[in-house]
Amino acid sequence: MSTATEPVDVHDPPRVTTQSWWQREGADNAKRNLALLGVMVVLLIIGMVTAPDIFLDGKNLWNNEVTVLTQASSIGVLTVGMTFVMISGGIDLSVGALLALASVWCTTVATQSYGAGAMIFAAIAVGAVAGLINGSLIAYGKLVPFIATLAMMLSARGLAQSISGSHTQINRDAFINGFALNKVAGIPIVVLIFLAVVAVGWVLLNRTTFGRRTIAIGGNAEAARLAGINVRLQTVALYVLSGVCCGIAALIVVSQAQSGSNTHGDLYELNAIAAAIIGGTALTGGRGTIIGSLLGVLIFTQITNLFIINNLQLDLQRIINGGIIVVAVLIQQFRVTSFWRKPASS
Amino acid sequence: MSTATEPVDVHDPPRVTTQSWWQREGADNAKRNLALLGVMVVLLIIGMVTAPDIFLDGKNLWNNEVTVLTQASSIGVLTVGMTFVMISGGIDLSVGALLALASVWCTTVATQSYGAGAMIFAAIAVGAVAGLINGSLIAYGKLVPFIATLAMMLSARGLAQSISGSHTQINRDAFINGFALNKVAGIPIVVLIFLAVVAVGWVLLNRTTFGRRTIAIGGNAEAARLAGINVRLQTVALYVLSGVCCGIAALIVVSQAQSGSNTHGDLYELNAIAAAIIGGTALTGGRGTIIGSLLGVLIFTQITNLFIINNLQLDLQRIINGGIIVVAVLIQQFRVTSFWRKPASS
Amino acid sequence: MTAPPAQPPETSPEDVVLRLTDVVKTFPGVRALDGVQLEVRAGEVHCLLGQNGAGKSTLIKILSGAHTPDSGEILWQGQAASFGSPQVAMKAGIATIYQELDLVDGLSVAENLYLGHEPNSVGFVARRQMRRGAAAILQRLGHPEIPVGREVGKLPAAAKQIVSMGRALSREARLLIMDEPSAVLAHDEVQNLFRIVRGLTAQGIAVIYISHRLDEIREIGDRVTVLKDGRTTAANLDAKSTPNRELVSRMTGRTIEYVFPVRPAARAFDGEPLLRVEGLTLPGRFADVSLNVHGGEIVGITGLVGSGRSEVLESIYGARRPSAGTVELAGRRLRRGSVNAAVRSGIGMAPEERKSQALLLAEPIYRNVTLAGFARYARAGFTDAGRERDAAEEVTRGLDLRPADVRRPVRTLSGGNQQKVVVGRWLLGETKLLLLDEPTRGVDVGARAELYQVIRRLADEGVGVLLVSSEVPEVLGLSDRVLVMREGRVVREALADELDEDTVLDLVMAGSLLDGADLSSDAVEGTAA
Amino acid sequence: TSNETKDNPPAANVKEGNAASEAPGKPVTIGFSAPAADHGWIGAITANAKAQAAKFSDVTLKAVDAGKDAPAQIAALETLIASKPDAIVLLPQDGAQLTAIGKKAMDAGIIVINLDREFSDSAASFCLIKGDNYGMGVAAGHYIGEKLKGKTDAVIGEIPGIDELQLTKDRSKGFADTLKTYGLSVKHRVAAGFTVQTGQAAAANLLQAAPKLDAVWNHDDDQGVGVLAAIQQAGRKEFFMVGGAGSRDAMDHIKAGDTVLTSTVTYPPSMASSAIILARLAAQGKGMGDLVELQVPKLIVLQSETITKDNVDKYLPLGFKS
Ligand SMILES: Nc1ncnc2c1ncn2[C@@H]1O[C@H](COP(=O)(O)OP(=O)(O)OP(=O)(O)O)[C@@H](O)[C@H]1O
Ligand SMILES: Nc1ncnc2c1ncn2[C@@H]1O[C@H](COP(=O)(O)OP(=O)(O)OP(=O)(O)O)[C@@H](O)[C@H]1O
Ligand SMILES: [Mg+2]
Ligand SMILES: [Mg+2]
Repeated sequence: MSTATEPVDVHDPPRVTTQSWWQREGADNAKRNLALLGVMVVLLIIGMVTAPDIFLDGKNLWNNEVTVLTQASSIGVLTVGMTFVMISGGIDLSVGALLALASVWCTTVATQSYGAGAMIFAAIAVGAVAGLINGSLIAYGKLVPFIATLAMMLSARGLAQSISGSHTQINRDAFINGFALNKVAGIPIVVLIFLAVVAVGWVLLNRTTFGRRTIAIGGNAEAARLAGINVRLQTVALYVLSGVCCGIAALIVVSQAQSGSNTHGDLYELNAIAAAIIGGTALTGGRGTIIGSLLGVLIFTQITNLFIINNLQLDLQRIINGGIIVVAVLIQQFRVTSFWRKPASS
Repeated sequence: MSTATEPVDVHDPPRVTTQSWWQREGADNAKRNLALLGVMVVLLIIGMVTAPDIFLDGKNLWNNEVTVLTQASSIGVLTVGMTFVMISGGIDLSVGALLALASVWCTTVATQSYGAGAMIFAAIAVGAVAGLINGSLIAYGKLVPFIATLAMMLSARGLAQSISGSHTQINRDAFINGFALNKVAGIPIVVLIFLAVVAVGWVLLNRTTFGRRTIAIGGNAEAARLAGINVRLQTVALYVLSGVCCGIAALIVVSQAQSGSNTHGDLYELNAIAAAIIGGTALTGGRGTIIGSLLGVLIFTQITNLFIINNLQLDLQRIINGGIIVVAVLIQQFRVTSFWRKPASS
Repeated sequence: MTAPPAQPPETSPEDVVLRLTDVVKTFPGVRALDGVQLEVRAGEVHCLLGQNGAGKSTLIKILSGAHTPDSGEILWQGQAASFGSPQVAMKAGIATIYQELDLVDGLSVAENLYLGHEPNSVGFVARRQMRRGAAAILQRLGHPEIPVGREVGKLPAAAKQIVSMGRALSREARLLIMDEPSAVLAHDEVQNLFRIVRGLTAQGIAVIYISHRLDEIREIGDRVTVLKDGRTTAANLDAKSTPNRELVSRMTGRTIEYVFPVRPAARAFDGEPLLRVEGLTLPGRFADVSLNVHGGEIVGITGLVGSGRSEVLESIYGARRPSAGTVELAGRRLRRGSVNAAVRSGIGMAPEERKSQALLLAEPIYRNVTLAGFARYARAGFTDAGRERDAAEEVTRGLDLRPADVRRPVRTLSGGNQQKVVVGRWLLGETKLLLLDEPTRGVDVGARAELYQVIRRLADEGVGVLLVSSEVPEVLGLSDRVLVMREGRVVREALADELDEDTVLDLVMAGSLLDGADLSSDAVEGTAA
Repeated sequence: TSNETKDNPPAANVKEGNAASEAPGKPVTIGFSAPAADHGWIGAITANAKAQAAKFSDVTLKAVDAGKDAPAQIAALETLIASKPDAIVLLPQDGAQLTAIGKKAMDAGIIVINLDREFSDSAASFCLIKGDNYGMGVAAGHYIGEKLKGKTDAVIGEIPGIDELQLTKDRSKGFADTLKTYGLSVKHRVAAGFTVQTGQAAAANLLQAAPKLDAVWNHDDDQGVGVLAAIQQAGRKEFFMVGGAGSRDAMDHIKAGDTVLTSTVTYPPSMASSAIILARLAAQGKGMGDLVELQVPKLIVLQSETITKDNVDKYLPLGFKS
């Protein structure tokens, strides 16, 4: 083989190629979220056509959308935690059960007797500890996340049942109940909590090393490890985060249902996962946004709200729901030029 | 540049250390399945200790294990289909709902009036068509399997509900009911159907080009595509296969419950997925065995059976169940030398 | 075999920063390292040579904390050290560029450069600082045109390699390890890389450099350590003066030269071409490419990385859907954008990126080799594992695959051996036209010679071959006819005899890495199957 | 095309009016919410409410499906309350969890008729009409106790629905308390989840655990379809079974005497029809014609009756379709 030609350094000065806005950093995500916003608008338009009395009257519309946000708040908080876990390539099937367990734990007579502070602490601590167990089983016990959190889901529901004796535990703490009853600036406190969690989640994911490392683990765990990231510790932290979200969601549900119960949060895990995926989070990890998940949750809640307002029968609701989900994702998909993605089923 | 010069001398024997049988191809799977068998044996021993009257009496034990197999048969058939889908890197959340839809469709008065043949055809056709829709949405619509089949799950349950009007449709066809009532060689026909599906599944996965394509797609869809495998067609075929399994499982359930109902198969998707994962199928695709899935299903059913025989309370059942799942997977894991696997959450 | 006495070049023995003694590492069924000795001095470029599977990557993974050795001693800056995890090694001042790209596709270039040590204040990423730092690093690497905010997943392979290098440079390292960094780089990029390496060694930083290209080692290396079958067979040879023959014989235990098979001189290929491509266009990638290949002819395409060669191959193969143009095989027009149609009519392609495009890592070797042809060994849909294994064994023996047991999972093979599996897939027969994209990437000199002969033999049997390679001598030496591409266009077509390396480099050199890449184009066509 | 039974299908349980209170009054809007009709009994509740409302020319019914859990039902009710109906008939997913929303409706001036599952605060409803879960257990206990009197080693099985529900606890307590007076107790107990299929699975396992049985009480005739199938599949005949709720299918079997099911204790879904009647009266400010009071009563608890072969004909028209 021959040797080099000349000492090469003929690089032009950096050529600023013209980039459209959507080609810039994060443009994909922005496009996706815009499409979701489009779906949301379509739903509102459907509302205007089918129930003009509610959707065309400013005050009613405001009230209705506040109701939607209120209904979305507990599942929305769970979805924020779920988004982190899913971006890291994991999954947390235990969120609904942890919500139930935390709600039961924080509404036992004993806990209630110590007041709101103790209840808040109990709910969040239960979530955090359960998350710690999930995370440890996955990071150190090397269990698949699906199985570890499935086991947690079963155990947590069982424990909730055994603590409550399957009774609904009335919450008599006025402060906690006030989250659902009281409003600030016309917005119920539960909604404010929800939005606060979303905001914190956004900052955490996009602006901190914690968030960047979460993406790294999900995108390429081996690369993350070789880059010196403590993958295990990060994994544990992520499930703790999800657990804490369960605790917060439990407080929201307790204030809304004015009770703790082992039946709370039934199937919320599925809804949270579905909302995150609709919002653009990849089940395989490495990709996802908080805003997308938020929109995913709102779309689901808005659909249910439309159904109820239009007095649709449950069977019809379900059939249509399936169709809407497919359409929503398809709309989103055709917005994103997708040539680099693997084809089908991958 | 010239051609090779001297005659090539013999290489030293490569430093391949001796391989025990368990290091050979497929040995991983064999070890895994052996460990699962171990778990099964442990469960039987627990049975012997806690319920000696049943587990130490030959005839009672036989009867009991036949019951376990009977109980496992519908979910077992679903799990075979699910295993294929999961090995290809997909997931099918609609299996429980498709079972319900097929059960309802094949037990309408109209269908029943045409006799057993029509019922069998109806059940399988419903499953196959739904599978075709699932597969097409995924392969050609490029929907994520999770979302496509979630939508199908909602729609299928809704449709089942609307067809049956939420009523239980009694099955009066003696031939179909006979699957659960009659035995051949002491084994109920439903169990024989189940075992036949397992056998066909095993051959299909391990001995046919169909199975090879499935594994290839799950291992690396892009590589499969570039090797000339029709990834989309195969994907569609896989979901149809899963749908057909739903149809067969529906017939089993109809004969067992002597009725079709939109509530049949509730949460079966979760159980089938969990059984497949416990059995060693990877959620990320490319890995899995039919025998493992079979053992996974049997372990779950055996656990429930033990609980009921020991008259355990539901809350305790759930708590313990979570623990057992974790232990079962851990046992299995420590059998497989696993240092080359990616760490955690990957 | 033991090392001949070292001939210390300009550095003195006190400068030894790293010394390995008797390092052993065993994987199930394979002793990857079987007593390795290595001595690296400050400010030198120490080259590691060895056949595919000799243990080079394993050795550097031990140094970087990715693997822990079974036994042996590591002296780092005079003190016994053990690198239990990548963090420890990095703290100690060892930075590594791995053989397989280790980037996170979903993160931006800047985030990848600083992954694991992001500039931050109380956990909040200092984004401006990071972007500025990243831009500075890329500037230093001579690639200011790579946008620091771009997602890495959307960069071409060569740009990824540069980011990978930048990541290692973003750390304050005393020792920089590079595992085949030049495998995805074209000629000018390699020069650029060497310039950077020289800058580092001038600061007293030690570099371990792995490559299968002997000329590179001559150019940049100071001393060479040779590994064979996990053992050090020669240590501290002088990189400039040791003859090729000796290096190769130390590596392989036999004597061969780095060669190309004889091209049957003055072959005239007229008559109907086997492959006829007319006006093929993929907007933003390449335009109006016309070419043909006759049965028995080897046609090489060369050009800069990013000039669109891979895309041309992929479009012919149907893996991408071109916007215009036709592909005809033996007079029959192929359906646009259908791999199935291509494969059915007898085209095979060994793609460029083995891990993501070609291999089922968890599956055994033989199943990877027969991936495109297992149906041929099947009867009525039932596969025949025995026949598949036999066929795979025959092919891999011809390529000197190590270890030779075809039932091993591909995952456990070394990089070069994985490449042999990828190429081997299409040597099974029944292929009329073979598209080879960088077929020798990471393949050692010995196996390379064998691979060349296999390709030539196929051609002699009447198979048409279209070959893409960044190594100009390879293209010139192996092909009958050569096409030179630049910025998505064919700029020259000639018989290989009529060209020499300098002419080709002149033709190619008119632009830099990303000229042809056209990162701004939005008219990108989707892949289609 | 659903599966009708051969003989005359059970109609909804509605009351054709003749009392003075039935005379048309001012038009009223009644909201109605019950859990998703995934179960025969619940289905009958919704069907009855709709059918009864249709009988009145002065009633507009706004039925909202309540989804799968309490929060979903709360959401539905929020929407319903906003449309300001005169009255709401509410079968809650969970009495305690829906109490707050009941109160909210009452505060908004809407008459709330609490159907079956009781609020934790009586101020949250205008009137409560419910079945007698404890009484159901008592009735089943008496029937079994009488038949097995003196046989203290008798093996009794119990197949409840969903253990978490208060109604299950009440039923089981009534059953256990009553059996105790006969010196009997429950040996085997498996919850069957209120669906046919889970009924079949639970019963199959229970029969396995108890090689010999004397009597079984199955809380729910819907899941009973599956329970009977399991019994038939196991080929067991040595015991008798008591059902619960009173479905048409169960009554047919009792009448025919072709299964081990010899009796069922009622928990009538006709209460939904009565609730609509009560809601209409209350909204129009009327009392019940046959009573002296000018207001409808605050609490109505329905009897649980025991249906056997002897009296099954009387009840057949009330049997609901599972
Ligand atoms: N994870 C693993 N499990 C089992 N065997 C392995 C593993 N990794 C490497 N090996 C084996 O160890 C030996 C050395 O591999 P290594 O990757 O170090 O080779 P290399 O010298 O880097 O070759 P190349 O030039 O092809 O990159 C090979 O025989 C390989 O098959
Ligand atoms: N997934 C992708 N996203 C964005 N751009 C891409 C993508 N794939 C390829 N490109 C663009 O296409 C150009 C040509 O690709 P490629 O690197 O394959 O060229 P090549 O001539 O085949 O070089 P080589 O084969 O040596 O890498 C790249 O420079 C890159 O800009
Ligand atoms: Mg290597
Ligand atoms: Mg390329």
